[in-house]
Amino acid sequence: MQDDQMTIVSNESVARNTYEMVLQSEHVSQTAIPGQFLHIAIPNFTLRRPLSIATINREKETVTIVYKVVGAGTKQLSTFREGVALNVMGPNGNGFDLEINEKTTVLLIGGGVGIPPLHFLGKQLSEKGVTVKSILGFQSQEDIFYENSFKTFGKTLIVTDDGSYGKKGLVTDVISEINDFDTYYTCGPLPMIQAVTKQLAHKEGYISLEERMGCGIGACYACVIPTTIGVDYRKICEDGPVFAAQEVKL
Amino acid sequence: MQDDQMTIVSNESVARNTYEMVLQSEHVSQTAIPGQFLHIAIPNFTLRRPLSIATINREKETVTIVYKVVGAGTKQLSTFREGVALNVMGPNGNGFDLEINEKTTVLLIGGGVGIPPLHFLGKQLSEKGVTVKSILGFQSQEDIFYENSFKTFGKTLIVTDDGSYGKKGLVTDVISEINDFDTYYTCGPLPMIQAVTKQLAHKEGYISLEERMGCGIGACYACVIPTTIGVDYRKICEDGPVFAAQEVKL
Amino acid sequence: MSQLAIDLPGLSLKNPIMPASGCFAFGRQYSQFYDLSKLGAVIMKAATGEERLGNPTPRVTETASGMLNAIGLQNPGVEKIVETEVPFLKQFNIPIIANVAGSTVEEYEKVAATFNKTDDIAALELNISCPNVKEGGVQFGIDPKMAAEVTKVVKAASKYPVYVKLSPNVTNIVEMAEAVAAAGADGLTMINTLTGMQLNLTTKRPVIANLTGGLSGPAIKPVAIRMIYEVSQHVSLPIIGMGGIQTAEDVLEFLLAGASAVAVGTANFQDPYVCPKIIYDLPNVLEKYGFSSVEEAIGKGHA
Amino acid sequence: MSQLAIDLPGLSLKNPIMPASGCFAFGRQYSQFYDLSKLGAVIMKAATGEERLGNPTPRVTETASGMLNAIGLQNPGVEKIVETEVPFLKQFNIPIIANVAGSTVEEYEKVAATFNKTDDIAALELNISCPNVKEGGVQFGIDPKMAAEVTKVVKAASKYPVYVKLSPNVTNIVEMAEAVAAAGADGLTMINTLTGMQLNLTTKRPVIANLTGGLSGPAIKPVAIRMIYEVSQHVSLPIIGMGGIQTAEDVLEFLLAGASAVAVGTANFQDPYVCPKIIYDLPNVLEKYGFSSVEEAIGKGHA
Ligand SMILES: Cc1cc2nc3c(=O)[nH]c(=O)nc-3n(C[C@H](O)[C@H](O)[C@H](O)COP(=O)(O)OP(=O)(O)OC[C@H]3O[C@@H](n4cnc5c(N)ncnc54)[C@H](O)[C@@H]3O)c2cc1C
Ligand SMILES: Cc1cc2nc3c(=O)[nH]c(=O)nc-3n(C[C@H](O)[C@H](O)[C@H](O)COP(=O)(O)OP(=O)(O)OC[C@H]3O[C@@H](n4cnc5c(N)ncnc54)[C@H](O)[C@@H]3O)c2cc1C
Ligand SMILES: Cc1cc2nc3c(=O)[nH]c(=O)nc-3n(C[C@H](O)[C@H](O)[C@H](O)COP(=O)(O)O)c2cc1C
Ligand SMILES: Cc1cc2nc3c(=O)[nH]c(=O)nc-3n(C[C@H](O)[C@H](O)[C@H](O)COP(=O)(O)O)c2cc1C
Ligand code: FES
Ligand code: FES
Repeated sequence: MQDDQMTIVSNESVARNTYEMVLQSEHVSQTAIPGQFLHIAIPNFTLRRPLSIATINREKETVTIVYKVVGAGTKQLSTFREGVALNVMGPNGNGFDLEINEKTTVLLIGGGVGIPPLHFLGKQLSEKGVTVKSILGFQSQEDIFYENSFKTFGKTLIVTDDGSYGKKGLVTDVISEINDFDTYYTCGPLPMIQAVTKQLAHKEGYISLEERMGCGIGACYACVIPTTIGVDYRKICEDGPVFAAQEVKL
Repeated sequence: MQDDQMTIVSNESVARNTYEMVLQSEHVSQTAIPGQFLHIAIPNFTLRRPLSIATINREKETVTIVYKVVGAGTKQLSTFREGVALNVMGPNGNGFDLEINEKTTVLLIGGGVGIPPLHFLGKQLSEKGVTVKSILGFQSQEDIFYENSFKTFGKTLIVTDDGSYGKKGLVTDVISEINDFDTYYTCGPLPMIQAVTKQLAHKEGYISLEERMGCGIGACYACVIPTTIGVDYRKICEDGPVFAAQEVKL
Repeated sequence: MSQLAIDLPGLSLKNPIMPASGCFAFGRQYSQFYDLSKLGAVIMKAATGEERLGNPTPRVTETASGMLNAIGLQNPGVEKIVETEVPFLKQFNIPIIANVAGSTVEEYEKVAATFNKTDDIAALELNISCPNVKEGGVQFGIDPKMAAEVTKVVKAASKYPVYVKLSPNVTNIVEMAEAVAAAGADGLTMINTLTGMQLNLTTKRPVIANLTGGLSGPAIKPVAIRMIYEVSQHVSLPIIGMGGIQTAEDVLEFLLAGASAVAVGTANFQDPYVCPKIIYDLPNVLEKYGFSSVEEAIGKGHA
Repeated sequence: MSQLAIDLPGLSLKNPIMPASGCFAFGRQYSQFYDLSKLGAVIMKAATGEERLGNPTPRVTETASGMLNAIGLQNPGVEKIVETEVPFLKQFNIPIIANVAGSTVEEYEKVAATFNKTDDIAALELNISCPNVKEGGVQFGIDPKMAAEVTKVVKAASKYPVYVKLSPNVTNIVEMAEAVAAAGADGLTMINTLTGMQLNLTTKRPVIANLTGGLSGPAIKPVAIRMIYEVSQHVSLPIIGMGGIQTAEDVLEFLLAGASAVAVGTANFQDPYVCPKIIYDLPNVLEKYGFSSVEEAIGKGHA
């Protein structure tokens, strides 16, 4: 983890209110693992914004994030053009465990802007030879991004809330269509993660969580979540954002 | 007076830490008189910055200011490039009385960034046929701006604090070199204005003052100055910034 | 009742937006920018018994997301305000609220009584919280007994409903609110400024000539929201909220916290059109967050 | 003495910069970014008698030039801090200040006494001002009698100098300072956070699960400067100042106001290197404004 000035290589809309930003960073591009996030300082905002790493390019030394404009900070972020330098900390957090046997089949279940970390994961796992299947949920057709990229990893089902593309419904409605997988990884809105972990309680699974953050490195105790066993807690920024599905109380 | 979005036409360094900014404004370019100022909103700063009008161009519909970087606001202003739109109120304040007989000789006495309003005044008076002489004081050679422009109005003496250009000394040291004038106009640091009005107590004169401002239009009572006669006050933003030399207590 | 309208003691507001006292003088300057009849109401600059020239300058300075001011209640005196300012504002046909200040209970009483001479105002805002005058003023705002005393006297002297303006510079804002409520206040306005200071590194002295000044602007909004939330849970008086409002979203936050209307101060200096802009935006913001009227949103943020 | 050094009760500081309590945990995370031995000192996260898990989340939110937090004193308990955190920090060879919290006088006493077990800390910071815990905590910070009482007990229980951390949420900060000074405090730290609230327009509930939170950051700097200025005129105890510090210029403003050293909180979240950067810049800033040392600047802003 370092804190550096990173120059924006590109910052473009990839879906409704959703942007893909590519940043120059030797350090992050060489060291990041899927599930880790960047902690981005935006001028004139007190707190940094945590955004998951969507992919890295070791040769070009870049790191990519995909973010949705939901408030003033992400709105400001969307206005920055190529060449602007931002203060960015990263890679933060633990990331997914990549010690996976290549004979394994994994299922990625992502919703909305929970999809970027799964994209990075899917890319690395499929490069390793792991069989990757994906279920991606969006509100509507206009919100879809990275569909083709996920398809290169393996079978990919898309669902939309309004049925404007793929099946109409929730990601949990189509899990049954993919019955042969060993491990699942999920990230997205909390109700989705709750539903997924409940439905797949018998499976080995990993979740990636969000919480409002202060420091982003474990020093302020802003982002804690209680553990399921014992009277204990985890810090999402430092011990997470990735947890085993049954490790923390959702 | 209006409050408008004005687009920056140019913003360039004209002397050490000193910038000339040209803004597009139909309204100000058609209505402003010398001595009036713009009240400029700078994003992320609570208060607007008052800056004197240094000249207008009726044909091109532009207004020009010259400002020195002295703090965070003017520093931020200096970073804006051509095409950026700023929220600008103007023209504010009363301005100089221009009902001057063209047989009059006027002396302009300016110090540092007190010079811009006198530049606008000198230009209009000389265009009217009034004889304009000027004394301009700067810290050092590197700080000098608008010398040539003032020379087109008439005789111009330059003094510098360190003697690096023109005479070494204060504007008051060279007033005696210009003995034939009817009225003087002065703007600059308060100690300079105090010294000038004291030395020229027997002459008709006008001063332009600065004070920290809130509203800039007379509504908040931030920028008052007591009058010399009676228990009364003037608002610099609304009743000024131009006053007769003996009208207010300096 | 229309979507934006709200009725408070003495104040029939067509919308809940009014400029805050001291940030709008008596309206003349802002009337160059827009028709003041668009406003829900207007709160005039503080009135004292006699003309006051206020504090020495500098009187204002900028801070992070805020500003400090120490104007010192400069005003032409209550008589002149009644004679020349109220008639000017009357033409806009909106409720006029007179901000009443003083150094002694007697002065407050006199100012309140003098406003009885006109029938053209709608309510008094009792300013017991101005931190920027040496004598009196602030004392009334931090001691519940004195606050109650001056409220009682002004209520007795005035024919108008009295809104008491609370100072945030207290340990227990609920106690203050309860004291003035018990003394007969018809409503509350809150918050006035937080006392602050800035030092000039070059002169090595406080920037504000008065040494301290009142902090206003978005910096204090969380304190305002907290105090309004707390007070509205304990006191049933209507509250006119203020402190850092810049947008219609901010207005809704104040309504949810428990305010029935709001005043906009510092933001006028940044954007002279801020009040009409907020009034224009408010219907959309209410709708976006699921409210059919201002009335419906009041106090809805209580957990 | 060197330009930046300053001696305070129990604290021999090579420079006046230290991270503020609760914004730096026990240093481990920031030690990934720089060598903590650069710091003047370090103030640890609050310690309570037993482990505390703190408040529900969300615990933080952003405000204009500031943030709200309601962590709720989460910490592993004083025993564990003495056993595992103090030894970690010891390696950096800088004075360690232990922040002492509790719900009852007895708990404060126990925590203070437990810190006697180690010889590796330099002073206690008595946190009587945490606004984010339901029982106790804040009461001690707003009532001068209770503040004096807990100060006396902790002084008696501890072998270390005691700095009392004052809450700004009071009507009369000087009275609080005088009360703890009379009770034997060796120094003051100020200010803790201002109590504030933010409402979420979508959920129509306070953003912070605890409802209210403590406001920190540049937004509160004018309040901090004012209070330090006032207190330093009435109480001769040394003051460690805090509240919105981001730059070496801010540090000088606190010194001029009357602080002898400063703590940096929220700014660490924006820039993990902020403390070493300030330490690096401070000599130039002192020189620029005509001071040959930190010592020389203290209290020089008094008119
Ligand atoms: C580990 C992690 C990874 C994330 N990855 C992504 C991603 O890849 N793409 C993406 O679009 N979003 C992601 N988010 C959510 C993203 O951080 C928020 O959408 C963003 O901070 C909102 O900022 P804002 O100023 O636009 O919104 P505002 O609502 O104005 O923000 C106000 C404050 O709340 C915080 N906040 C608001 N929403 C969230 C949230 N969901 N989680 C955490 N803090 C929040 C902000 O950081 C800020 O401090 C991630 C969050 C976490 C914790
Ligand atoms: C009527 C008028 C006309 C002016 N014309 C010019 C001009 O043509 N060129 C020029 O360079 N400067 C001019 N000034 C001064 C200019 O307004 C300040 O230099 C500028 O506001 C400083 O802003 P800052 O953020 O860089 O400084 P900071 O010191 O960071 O500003 C902090 C606050 O103090 C105020 N302030 C600081 N210095 C002054 C000052 N001298 N006068 C008024 N407010 C001040 C700022 O507006 C701001 O609110 C004029 C001032 C007035 C009142
Ligand atoms: C320059 C200025 C002058 C003020 N004068 C008064 C006043 O005369 N009477 C009063 O009750 N409040 C006065 N106030 C306080 C405001 O009415 C308001 O309570 C406060 O500024 C918070 O609102 P804001 O953040 O929107 O400015 C003044 C505020 C400012 C900034
Ligand atoms: C996230 C957070 C946690 C804090 N925890 C504590 C604490 O445990 N004990 C304490 O005395 N102060 C605590 N504080 C207050 C700070 O130490 C400091 O007094 C305050 O934040 C003002 O300084 P700042 O504006 O530089 O942050 C905390 C502040 C923040 C922002
Ligand atoms: S954000 Fe500070 S501990 Fe996680
Ligand atoms: S700046 Fe408001 S009256 Fe002059």
